[in-house]
Amino acid sequence: MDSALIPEGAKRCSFPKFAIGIAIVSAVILWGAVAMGLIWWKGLNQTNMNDYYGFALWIWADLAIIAVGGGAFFTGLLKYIFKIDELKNIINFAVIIGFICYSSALYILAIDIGQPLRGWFIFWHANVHSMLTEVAFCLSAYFAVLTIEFIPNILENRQANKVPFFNHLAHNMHGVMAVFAATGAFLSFFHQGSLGGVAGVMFGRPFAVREGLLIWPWTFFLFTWSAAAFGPCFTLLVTRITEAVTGKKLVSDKTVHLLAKISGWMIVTYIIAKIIDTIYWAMVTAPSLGFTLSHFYTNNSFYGYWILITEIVLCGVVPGAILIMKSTRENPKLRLMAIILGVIGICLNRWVMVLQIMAVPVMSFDTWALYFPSWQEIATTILPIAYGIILIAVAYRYLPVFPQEKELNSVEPLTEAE
Amino acid sequence: MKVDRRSFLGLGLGAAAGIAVSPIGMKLTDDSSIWTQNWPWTPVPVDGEVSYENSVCSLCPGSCGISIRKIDGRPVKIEGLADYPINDGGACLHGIAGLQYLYDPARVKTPLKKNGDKFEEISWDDAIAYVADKLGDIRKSGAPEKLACIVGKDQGSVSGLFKRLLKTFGSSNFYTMPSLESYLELTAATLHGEGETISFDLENASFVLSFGAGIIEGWGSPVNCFKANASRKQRHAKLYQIEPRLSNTAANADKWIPVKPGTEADLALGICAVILKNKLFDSTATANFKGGLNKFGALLQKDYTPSKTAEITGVKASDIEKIAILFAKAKMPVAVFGKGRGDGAQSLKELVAVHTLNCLVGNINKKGGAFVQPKTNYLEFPDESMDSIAGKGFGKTKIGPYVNQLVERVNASSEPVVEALFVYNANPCHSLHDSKNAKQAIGKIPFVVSFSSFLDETAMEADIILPSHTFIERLEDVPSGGGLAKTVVGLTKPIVEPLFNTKNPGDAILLIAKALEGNIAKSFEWESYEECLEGVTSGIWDSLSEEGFAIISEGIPSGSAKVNISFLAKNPLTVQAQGDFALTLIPIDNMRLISAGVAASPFAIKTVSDKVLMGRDIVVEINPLTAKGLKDGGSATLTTPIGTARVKVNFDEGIMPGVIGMVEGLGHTFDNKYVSNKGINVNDLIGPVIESGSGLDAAFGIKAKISKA
Amino acid sequence: MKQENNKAYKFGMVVDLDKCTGCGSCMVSCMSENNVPFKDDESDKKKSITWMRVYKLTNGKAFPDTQVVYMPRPCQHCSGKGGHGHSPCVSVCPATATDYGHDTGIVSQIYTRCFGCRYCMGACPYHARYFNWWDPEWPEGMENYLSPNVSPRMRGVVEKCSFCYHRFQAARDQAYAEGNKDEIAEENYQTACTTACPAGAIVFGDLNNPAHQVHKIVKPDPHPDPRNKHVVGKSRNPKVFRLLERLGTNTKVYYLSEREWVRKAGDNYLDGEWDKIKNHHGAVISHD
Amino acid sequence: MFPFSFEWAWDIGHAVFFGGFWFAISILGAGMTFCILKAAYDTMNDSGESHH
Repeated sequence: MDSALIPEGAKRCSFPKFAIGIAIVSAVILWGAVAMGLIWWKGLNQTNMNDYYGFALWIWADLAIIAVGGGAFFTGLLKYIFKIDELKNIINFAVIIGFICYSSALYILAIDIGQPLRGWFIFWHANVHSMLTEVAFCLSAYFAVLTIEFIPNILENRQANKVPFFNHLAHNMHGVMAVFAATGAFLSFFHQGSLGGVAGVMFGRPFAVREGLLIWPWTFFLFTWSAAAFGPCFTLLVTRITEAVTGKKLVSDKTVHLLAKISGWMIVTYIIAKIIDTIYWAMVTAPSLGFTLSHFYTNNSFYGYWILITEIVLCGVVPGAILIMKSTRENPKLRLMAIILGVIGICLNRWVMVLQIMAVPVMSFDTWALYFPSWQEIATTILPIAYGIILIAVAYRYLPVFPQEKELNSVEPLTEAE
Repeated sequence: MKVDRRSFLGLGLGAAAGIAVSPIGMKLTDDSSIWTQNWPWTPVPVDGEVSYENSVCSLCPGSCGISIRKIDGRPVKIEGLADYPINDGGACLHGIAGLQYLYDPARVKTPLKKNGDKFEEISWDDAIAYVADKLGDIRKSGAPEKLACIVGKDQGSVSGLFKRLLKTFGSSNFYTMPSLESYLELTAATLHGEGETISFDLENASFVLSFGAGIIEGWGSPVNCFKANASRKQRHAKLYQIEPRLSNTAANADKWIPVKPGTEADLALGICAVILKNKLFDSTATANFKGGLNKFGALLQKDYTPSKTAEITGVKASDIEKIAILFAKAKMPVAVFGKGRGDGAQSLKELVAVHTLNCLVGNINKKGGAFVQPKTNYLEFPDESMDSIAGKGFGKTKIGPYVNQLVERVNASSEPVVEALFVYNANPCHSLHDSKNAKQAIGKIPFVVSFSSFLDETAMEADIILPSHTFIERLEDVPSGGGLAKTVVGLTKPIVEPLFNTKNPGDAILLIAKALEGNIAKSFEWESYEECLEGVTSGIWDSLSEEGFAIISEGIPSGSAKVNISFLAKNPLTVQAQGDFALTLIPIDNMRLISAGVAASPFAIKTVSDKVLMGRDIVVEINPLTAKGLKDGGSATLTTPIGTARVKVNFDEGIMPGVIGMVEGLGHTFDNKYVSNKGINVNDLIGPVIESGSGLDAAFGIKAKISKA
Repeated sequence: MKQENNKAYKFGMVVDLDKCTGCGSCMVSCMSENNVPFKDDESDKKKSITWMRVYKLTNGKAFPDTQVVYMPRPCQHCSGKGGHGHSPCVSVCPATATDYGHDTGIVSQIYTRCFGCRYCMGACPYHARYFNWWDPEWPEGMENYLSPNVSPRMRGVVEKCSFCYHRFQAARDQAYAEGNKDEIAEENYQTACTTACPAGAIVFGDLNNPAHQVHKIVKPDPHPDPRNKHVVGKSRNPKVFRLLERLGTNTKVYYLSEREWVRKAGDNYLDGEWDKIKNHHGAVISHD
Repeated sequence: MFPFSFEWAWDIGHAVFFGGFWFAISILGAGMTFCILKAAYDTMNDSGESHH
């Protein structure tokens, strides 16, 4: 019934089947929406946050999805600026994923602040010395870029494309996309970095604070670099999942290997920097403030050394190693494991840089504070995932997201599952 | 078809663009944020002209001078009154939070009459008529002594009026709740003779030996004590604190001497023994001793040698000797008694033993010592007119010496020993030991009249409530008390028009007396309480009304004091804790809570540590050594011979092994969600133990056991 | 960012922990002065608004050697590294809702500007900042005691101690009225906690004014700490210390104690560090 | 954010920050305007052709 909208020659499941899938996921969205309503109506007392945990699950989710959404700007940078043409096969999808991540981030910020209706004060009364201000400006500006990058793909929908104006618009936008991509890269560099800066500048928090370059603490650069390094992992992971769900090959191995390789080298370089930073912090920064490393990791079983080792070695060094070596990289199972570990690693890093900072006592007579989110927090944090699934499903069904889809699936005429 | 879609899309985009560029969005955004800055449900205090009024706080015996800041006549802040002879600017948290009592949700807004088990509002006229009618019947029945009265303290003109009403009615059954004031008088009476009282010159003492007196826990005149204690640093004066737990006073002291609960008296006698043995006493002072000093000395050398005392008290023999020498040799030593706030259960043996130290080292009526002088009375009531019934009834002996005996007798006897009871400025159903027992007694009395401002535990047992103004709304003379080295009478003034249909308790009494007619009415021939007050305080009224206070006595009293040691020479027994469990539960006086009288305010409760109150659970202190099988912060079941309670435990190295500490002043049950139904009332777990010889409830604690819940 | 007036106050506080009794008067005086709300359950101290909070410190020793001291903790009014006004919270607030008064040294909070991101709370190691998780509510009639000098806060914003800034404004107006523009008398500007303290443990005044009590006790060092260039205004009184001084927050609330373990508890030290510095602690190679 | 919102200051911090921001915004704006205008122009052109 919606066949007129489905890209030419592409095979998609029946509309009822599609509709049912969407309905199921929508139930999750509804759950999240209820929680969201409660939070807006009754206020943040609906959460388990407290005066020790001003930043909690939501801020972590924000940092994490922006980090994994970094695949969009980085792939764009490679494709349009460094002219790595091979990546045209995955750039559309990278953009869609980025769009989902950033729109989700904005939505989470909107429920996280105590006075949502005053949210625009961050722009109007901007304090340019605050990392958060930089985040807000660059993040929203970059979201505009993502929207712009997404539009042509939408206009390529079979029906939309019939409209000459849209047709031309899409064409022209492709023409100047390099400019947009460059701007996006510029903005991303700053807001990804500023998110790191948010922690790094807290000189009242020895667990977070870092020395740095000019006004930028080392975490600034580490966050940008890690987003560029692990973002592609997430792009590849979502691609892999989509392929699994649709039962189709959507991106050629050549492209995947290339992106995985780049990601691998980024991870390796990042993790070296991260290790140096950690050692310097543990040996110089923290001790100069009267703290030993053990103070941060030995009070309770949750925030133990394991978290540090897991983040850096298991979810950093290991995936990096797997992805830079041709043999392991081109082994589908190992590669999948590496990108999963990578995604976990970046999320764990963001968790530590938000929640462990709040948990560690600073005054000698203060106590550790542990926290577990309320169901409202969890529901609102899961909502974006459901929303992402729906957007991807719709995009995949009606838009020519994967240029290689036809050629990769021309051989076997099968009915695929969605 | 195609055209349609195209035009449709065009239209849609056009509309979207149109709205986007129009100022509507901006306007709405701006308006919405302005709305959040002026939410109608967030109050906006009205501004106005600022004025200040002085008064006196009567929440506790401290009687501090207060200054009330008002905006257009609306009181907004209570602060300590600078240069006031008692507190000179300082104030305690309860006084500062005083305005919360004015607007307390549990206030009684108009006279209430019990009908079945719920209260009904009635007019003052009906209420007074009703009370007079009931009392009239009792009087006609020829047993006027069956009217009893319990007041918070036996000081000031309002208590005086209650007392006068009882006397002219024909009853001597006038009782006061235990208070430091009464203990001071009893101790003085025992050692120095009737009519005397004791006070302590803490501001000048160079060595304070405190037997558990919570000098910064609300003991005596709290703010004055805070100041005296703080000045120690400049004066290089020392404070040694003797008690089973590291109270704030102990923590602030130069030395904390942990002692087994209830053995303070023995320790004091042990110290006396050392002083006598080593001839460290002041011979001119001991010349004033009679009643068998030698017998006393011999007794001490037999039963209270350092080693024996160490055995009993848990204080090292060497320390006992050290303390004795330090105390005796100090320039201006003073030994202070009255555990905690000094208004709880006390043993006369302990009070007398401690004060004997003062008598021995001869610091009586010396700078920095203990002052012994006649009770000051500034009130001059005209003679009552007594008729035969009054005379006969008043001649009958009291039911018992103290409230505890009253409660006992009422519960014991089958036919009512008390027909009617007045309760003013007291909450026996919460602050007496074994409060359930007290509640039962009050409930058993056929006709109970409460004069409370709040619907507290006792008021809820009453048959009729004649609500009083709070101290912010009323006129009253407020004499200082609690061992203060000087006597100051302050004047509490009405700062605001009464919020509700309440009266000054003084006026309520006048109305009742007039309604009772006859000799009673004749004894109350004042138009109003105000007129009465002016009359009975005529000696100091000018100073009261102009200065806001009058200093009755000040400085070091002249002359020495005779000391009659016979009470101790008879070697009275030391009171033991009830029960035979392994541990001892002791009440803790916490400055941020109130153990007697009104409950703590919402602000005060807010300041209470989560190591004392966690949610609805009371938290008890226990030494880790004693806490076998318990988890720090975990729940436990606490059992004593008279009750069981679910508590949370807090491992605290600052309490003696074998002792459990539970805070006083929680567990209120009236209708104020900010202060009620929090924790439990420690008096539900501790029963009275009557000391032979004094008749005092001397239960310093009770045996207890605790186990994982 | 330098907008320092020729006449700049630097208001600060020193608390004598040997005098403090932990009675709580300062907390309540602060609450009633500043229209701080209360809930039916305030026992969760991580959700309980107390601009002035009194901490209980112990020396960690076992019975009977245990010692306890109470430490009142208002907002520390940090002047930030080098004392340039970039306090941990001011420097991070995205909406300029909290600011450093270069003419007073007071860290302000604009409730109507704050949109509740809570970054400042994360940045403050003293937990001096509190969030309004709930709408403030008063029992019927009780809102009548609210003071017009301090606006009640709405749900969803951060609040904290202001050193009773409204009292500063009043004192300043009074000074103007009396014609001495740039001199506020010490006794004319005192915070609610200071005046309430029954033990007289709190002293408040202008750290820039040698005539003021607080200056006499603290003797702030006019030069940066040679051992840590970020630290300024270090006390030259060996008995005086600040909370977490090593972080370079440069608080203007000082603490005084004769007890060494208390002074040590004010900051974090590696093994052995304290013994090296404790003796010339504060009394650094005293300049001038 | 704008010279007329009162936190605005003509100092380095603001210059750098808002300089960068408005620069990026104007690029995006210009880019989109160009694309839309050109698309409109092209549309008109090929519709013109179809008439012939």
